[in-house]
Amino acid sequence: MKMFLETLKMCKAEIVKVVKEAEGIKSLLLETSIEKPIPGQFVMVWVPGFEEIPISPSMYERNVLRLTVATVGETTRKIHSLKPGERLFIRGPYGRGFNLDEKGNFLLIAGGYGAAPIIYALHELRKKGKNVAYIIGARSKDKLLFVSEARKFNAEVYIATDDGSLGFKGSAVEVAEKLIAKYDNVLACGPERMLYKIMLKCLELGVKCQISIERYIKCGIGICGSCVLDPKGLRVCSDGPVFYAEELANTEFGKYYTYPPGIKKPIE
Amino acid sequence: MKMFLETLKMCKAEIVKVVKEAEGIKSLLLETSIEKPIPGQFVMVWVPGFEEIPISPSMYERNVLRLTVATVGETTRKIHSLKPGERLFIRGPYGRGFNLDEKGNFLLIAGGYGAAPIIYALHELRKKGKNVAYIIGARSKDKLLFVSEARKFNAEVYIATDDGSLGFKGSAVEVAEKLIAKYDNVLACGPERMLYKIMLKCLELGVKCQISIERYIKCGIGICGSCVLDPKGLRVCSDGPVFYAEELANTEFGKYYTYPPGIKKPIE
Amino acid sequence: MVNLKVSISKLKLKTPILLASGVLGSSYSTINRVIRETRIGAIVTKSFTWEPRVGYNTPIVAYTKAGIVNAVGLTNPGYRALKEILGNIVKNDVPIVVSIAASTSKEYAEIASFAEENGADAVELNLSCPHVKGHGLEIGQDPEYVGKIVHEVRSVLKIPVIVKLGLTDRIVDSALKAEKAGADAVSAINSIRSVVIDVYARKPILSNIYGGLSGPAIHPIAVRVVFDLYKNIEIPIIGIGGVTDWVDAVEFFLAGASAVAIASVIAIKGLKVIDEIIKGIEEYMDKEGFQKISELVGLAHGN
Amino acid sequence: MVNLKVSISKLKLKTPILLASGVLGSSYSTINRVIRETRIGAIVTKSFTWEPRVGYNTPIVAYTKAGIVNAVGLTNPGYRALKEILGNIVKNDVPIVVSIAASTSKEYAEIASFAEENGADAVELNLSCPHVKGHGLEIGQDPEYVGKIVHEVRSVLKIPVIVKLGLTDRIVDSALKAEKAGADAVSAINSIRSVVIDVYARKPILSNIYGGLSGPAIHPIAVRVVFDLYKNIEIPIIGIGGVTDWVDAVEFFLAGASAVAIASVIAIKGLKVIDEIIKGIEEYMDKEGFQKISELVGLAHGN
Ligand SMILES: Cc1cc2nc3c(=O)[nH]c(=O)nc-3n(C[C@H](O)[C@H](O)[C@H](O)COP(=O)(O)OP(=O)(O)OC[C@H]3O[C@@H](n4cnc5c(N)ncnc54)[C@H](O)[C@@H]3O)c2cc1C
Ligand SMILES: Cc1cc2nc3c(=O)[nH]c(=O)nc-3n(C[C@H](O)[C@H](O)[C@H](O)COP(=O)(O)OP(=O)(O)OC[C@H]3O[C@@H](n4cnc5c(N)ncnc54)[C@H](O)[C@@H]3O)c2cc1C
Ligand SMILES: Cc1cc2nc3c(=O)[nH]c(=O)nc-3n(C[C@H](O)[C@H](O)[C@H](O)COP(=O)(O)O)c2cc1C
Ligand SMILES: Cc1cc2nc3c(=O)[nH]c(=O)nc-3n(C[C@H](O)[C@H](O)[C@H](O)COP(=O)(O)O)c2cc1C
Ligand code: FES
Ligand code: FES
Repeated sequence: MKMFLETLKMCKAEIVKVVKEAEGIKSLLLETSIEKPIPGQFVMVWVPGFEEIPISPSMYERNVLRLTVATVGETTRKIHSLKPGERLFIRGPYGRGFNLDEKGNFLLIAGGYGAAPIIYALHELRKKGKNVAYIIGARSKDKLLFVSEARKFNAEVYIATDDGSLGFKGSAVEVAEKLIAKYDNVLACGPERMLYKIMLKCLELGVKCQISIERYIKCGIGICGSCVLDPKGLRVCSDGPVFYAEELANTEFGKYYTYPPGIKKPIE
Repeated sequence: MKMFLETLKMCKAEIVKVVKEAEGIKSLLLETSIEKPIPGQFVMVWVPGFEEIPISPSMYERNVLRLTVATVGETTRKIHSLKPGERLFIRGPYGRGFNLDEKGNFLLIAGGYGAAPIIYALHELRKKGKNVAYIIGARSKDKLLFVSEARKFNAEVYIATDDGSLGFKGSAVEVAEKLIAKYDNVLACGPERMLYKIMLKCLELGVKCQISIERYIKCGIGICGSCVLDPKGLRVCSDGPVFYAEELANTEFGKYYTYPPGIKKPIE
Repeated sequence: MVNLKVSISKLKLKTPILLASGVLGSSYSTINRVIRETRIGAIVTKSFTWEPRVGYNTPIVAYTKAGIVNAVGLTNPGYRALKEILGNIVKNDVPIVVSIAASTSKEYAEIASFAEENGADAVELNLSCPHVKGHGLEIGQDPEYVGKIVHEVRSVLKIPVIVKLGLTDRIVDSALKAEKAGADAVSAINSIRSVVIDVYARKPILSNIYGGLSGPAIHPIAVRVVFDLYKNIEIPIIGIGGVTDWVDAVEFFLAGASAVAIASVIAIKGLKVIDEIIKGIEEYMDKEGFQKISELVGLAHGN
Repeated sequence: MVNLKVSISKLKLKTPILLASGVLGSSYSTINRVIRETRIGAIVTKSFTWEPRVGYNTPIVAYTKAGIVNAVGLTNPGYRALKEILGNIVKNDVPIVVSIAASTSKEYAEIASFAEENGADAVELNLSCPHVKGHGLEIGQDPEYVGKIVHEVRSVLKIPVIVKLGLTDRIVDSALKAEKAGADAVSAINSIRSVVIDVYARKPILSNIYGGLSGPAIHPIAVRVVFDLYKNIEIPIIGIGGVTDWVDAVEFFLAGASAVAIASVIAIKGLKVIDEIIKGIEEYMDKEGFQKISELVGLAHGN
C-alpha cells in the first residue's frame, strides 16, 4: 500500500554531530531517512514546541543530512541548543533545486548562511567533474563559511569581507561582478540585496543565472499561499526556491517581500 | 499515488461474445483490465440493479476473461440475457486458486458449472506441459461442458452421463474413483456431494487433492463472515475457495452449509 | 461535441471545475496565474475575514496516509484588501467568487457588499472552517443561524450567494434553511476536523493541534453529502472533497453536483491537474455519449 | 521488559489490540481461529440484534482510494444464537466482548443480560451503525438517549459496559452522558456514512446505497475524536479507525486511547497483521524507553 503525498511525512532525524561553523552559525549532522535532496531544495525542520522552518541542506551523504543554521529567532536559537543524540523532525525535500546539468563552468556566489545550498551544489558539481569557483562574502573573517571545504573539493575560492579581515575588502557582489563574464553559469544564494544585483548583472551579460531565494514558507507544498512572489504568482516553495534570473525579473524580488497576510515590506 | 486495496476496485467489463455451452449454461467473453486470475480464484460480478455474485473464470487470455455461468436465479438469468456490447462490472481476482505447481500428473474432475475453473486449470496445466485427464459428468450428453476444448488441449477425456447418453452411464465420481489411484493430483469442482466423495477417496488413497468449494460469498475480501466454514473458521473467499482435502476434513464441508445469518442447511 | 459549460445561478463557467477556497486564492498574482495557465471554470478566493489574520504558527500541515490535515488559520489580509486584489485580477471569462469567513451575520453582509462593490462575481459564505473558533463549523451546525446569515447577506446583494457547509449532523437542514433564505448554491464539504500526532515527538504536529482533513480520504463522505443534498434541495450544488482525478469529479456530478471544486490535489499534482481533470471529463462524456454536464447531474439517483 | 497488558475496567487484556466488531466476529469458529492464531488482546463480536438479520443484498462493499465502504447490514443470527456461539468459544485468556445493536433501551438490556448469562466478559453497545436505520447513528447523536440506554443496561449487568460511538457533532456530550450513566469504557469511532458511485454503471455501488467508510481514510478523524474524549472523560477509551500499522496504534495511545481495535486492515493484510502491529508496538516501546502502555496513554496532551 503506497501512501498519499509521501513527502509530507514527518521523519525523525537524530543529531549525530554539531559543528560550529562561524559566529552564530552551526551545522547539524542528522541521521534521517528522507530522500536525497537536490542542492537548492529545502526541508522543513520542526522542533516540537517551536516552529517548523525551511532550511536548505548543505550536504547529504548516505542518510546523513547536514543543515547549516544561523540563529535568527526563537526556533533557530533552539536548534543551536540541541546536542548530539537529540532529535528534530524533518519533511521534504521540497521545491526545485539548482539545475546542475547546465553546460560549462560555474561561478558560485554565497552570502551568509546562503552558503548552505551553495556548498552542497559545489560538492555535487565537483562530483560531476565541473569547473567551479566559489565566492564567499561575510562581515569579517570569522563569519566566512565553508572556505576550506570548498578548497578540499578543488574549487577556486574568492573571499570578500566587509572589514577586509580576509580577502577582498568589500562585498561578494563586487568580487562577483568582475568574474561573472568569465563563466557560463552563476548559482547564488544570500541576502536579497546581493542576489538582486547579481541577477541584474547576469541578465545584462547574458550569463545563465540560478538564484535561490527566500520568502515566508509555511506549508512547503504549494497550497497555503504564504510564499508567493508578485505579480507572477510564483510560489517560492514549489516553483522555486531556485529560479532563473529571467523568471525573477519584473517581480517583487529585490524590491519588496510579501509577508503572509499580504503585508509588503521593502527590501533594505 | 498507489491506492488502497486495489482489488476492491470495480472494473467495467464489456461483453465481446456470448457462447451457449449447454442447456442453461452460457460463456461470456469479457474485455476487462483486471489482473490475470489463477485458475480456481474467483471474481465478483455485478450487474447494476441486480446482485453481485462470485464466478470462477473459465479462461483468461490477454485482457479477455471468460465466465461460464449457469442460470440459477435472478442475477444469473439477467447475465444470460446480456448481449455483446453490453457491460457488467467485475472486481477481483480473489482467494486462493489451484496450486498447479504440484509435482506429477493431474486428474481433473468436474461436475456441472464446476467445469469452469477446471477447464481453466486444464489450459494452464497443459501450457506447463503437465499430463492431464479430464472427467466431466452431467445429466445428459447436451449438458456436458468443455469436452472438445479439453481434447483440443490434448487432455485425456472421460465422460459420464446420468442417462448414459454419452460415455459412462453414471456419475463422474464413479469414473473418478477408479482412476484416482493412478494420479499424483486431483483437482475437483462441482456439486458438494460429489466433491465430498472425492475428498474421502483421495484421503483414503493418499492422493493430493485440491477442491474448489462454494459458500455464500458476499464481500469476497474476508471481512463479512458470510462464507465461513465451521468449525475451523476457514473463509471460503480468502482462505479458499480452493482447499486441500486435509483442510476440508472434519469441517462442515459435505455435511451442511452455513447461510449468512448463521443458518445451517444439510447438504442433500 | 461535448459542451463543458455550466451555470451556477447567474455564474457562467466555461468548465465545471472550480478552484476551491484556500489554495492559490489569496493573492491576485496566483489567481491570475491559474486563469492564465489552466482551463479553470471559476476561482473561489481564500476566505477573507474582517481583520487581517497572520494565521497559525507552523507546522500548519500534517501528513496522513490518505490526505492532508491543514490548519492555515485563515491567513488573509482582511477584507479591505479585496479592493486591490480584485482590482488586479485580469479581466476575463473566469468568474471570481469571494469567500468570506466572519463571526456575525453583519460582518458577512458587510464584507459581501464590499466584495460586490469591488467586482466579485459571487460570494461564498464559509460556514464551516473546521479549525478556527467562531469562524466556522459551529455556525454551519446550527441551521437557524445559517438561515439568518444567508438572509442578511442575500438582502443586501445582487450577485449570487453560495453557502459552504461542512460535515455536520444537520448539514441537510442547514442547506434547506440556506435555500429558503435565498442562497443561490451550496458548496460541500469543507475539510473535516482531525488531529495528527507524531509518535516520536509525541505531540500533535499542528501548532493549532486541530486541523482539517482534505484529500482522497474525505471523498466518499463528500459524495454522500452531495447525494443527500441533491435529494433535498433544488439549488445547484458544488461538490468538494478529495477530487484527485476525473473519475472523482464525474462521481460528484452523478451524485448531484452541478460543478466540482478542488484544493489539495494541487499539492500533489500541481496546477496541470486542473486541465487533466477537465480533459478526462471531456473524454468520458464523449465516449459515453453525453453532450452536456447537466445530463450527468444526479444521474445516480434514478433506477 | 515491555509489558503489553492493559486493563479496560475489569477486563484484563494480554495485548492492547482488540478485534473490532464486525470482522471475523460472527461465528465461534472464526473467533476461535483468531484466538488460536494471533496475540489478540480481546475480541468484540459482530453486533447482535434482537431478530436474525440476513443483511443487505450484494454489493455490500465498495472501493475507495483510502478505505472500504461497507453496508453488510448487521448480518447476524439474532441474539439467541449467542448461547451456542459463546458456548463453543474455547476457554482462554482472551476476553469476549459481545456487541449489541438494538432499537430500544429495553432490547439493549435484555440482549446484554442474555450475553452475560452465557459467558460474555463484557458488552459493547453499538450506538453508531452508519447504515442501518433505527440501529445506530441516530441514537449516538442524542446524548440523552445514550445516557438512558447505558443506565438501563448498567443497572441489570455485572460485567463491563462499553459504549461505541460514531462521528457526530455531539460525540463528546454523548460520551459524558454515557460515563455519568455508568459506562465502563467508550469505543470510538465507527465507520463514517458514505456513498460510492461507479461512473460507468452510474449507480451507487452498494445495494443499500449508503455504507460506512473505514480504513486509513478515517484515522485522523478518529484520532481527533479520541483526543477530544480524553480531554473530557475519565473512563478508558478504545481507539478505533484506520489502524493499518503500529504507528497508527501508538498514535491512538498518545491521543488518549487505553487500547486499540482494528477491523478493515484484516482485509488488506490478513490476520497476521495483528501480531505485526503488536510486535511493532513492543519494539517501539523498547527503543523509546516505555515499560507499560499506560505510560503512553494521553501523552500527546502534555507540553
Ligand atoms: C528556502 C529557504 C531556505 C533556507 N535555508 C536556510 C539555511 O540553510 N540556513 C539558515 O540558517 N536559514 C535558512 N533559511 C532561513 C530560515 O528559515 C529562517 O532564518 C528561520 O525560519 C528563522 O526562524 P526563527 O524562528 O529562528 O526566527 P523568527 O524569529 O521566527 O523569524 C526571524 C525572521 O526569519 C524569517 N523567517 C521566519 N520563519 C520563516 C519561514 N517559515 N520561512 C522563511 N523565513 C522565515 C523571517 O524573515 C523572520 O522575520 C531558509 C529560508 C528559506 C525560505
Ligand atoms: C467461489 C465460487 C465460484 C463460483 N463460480 C461459478 C461459475 O463459474 N459459474 C456459475 O455459474 N456459478 C458459479 N458459482 C455459483 C454462483 O455464484 C451462483 O450460482 C450465483 O450466485 C447465483 O446467483 P443468482 O442471483 O442467479 O441466484 P439466487 O436466486 O440469488 O440464488 C440461488 C442460489 O445460488 C447460490 N448463491 C446465490 N448468491 C450467492 C453468492 N453470493 N455466493 C455463493 N452462492 C450464492 C445460493 O445457493 C442460492 O441459494 C460460484 C460460486 C462460488 C462461491
Ligand atoms: C491549505 C488549505 C486551505 C484551505 N482554506 C480554506 C478557506 O480559507 N476557506 C474555505 O472555505 N475552505 C478552505 N479549505 C478547504 C477547501 O476549500 C476544501 O473544502 C477542502 O480542502 C476539501 O477539498 P479537497 O479534498 O479537494 O482539498 C482549505 C483547504 C486547504 C487544503
Ligand atoms: C465489514 C465491516 C463490518 C462491521 N460491522 C460492525 C458491527 O457489526 N458493529 C460495529 O459496532 N461496528 C462494525 N464495523 C465497524 C468497525 O468495528 C470499526 O469501527 C470501523 O470499521 C473502523 O475501524 P477500521 O478502520 O479499523 O476498519 C464494521 C466494519 C466493517 C469494515
Ligand atoms: S509555503 Fe505554502 S504555498 Fe509556499
Ligand atoms: S465473503 Fe465475506 S468473508 Fe468471505
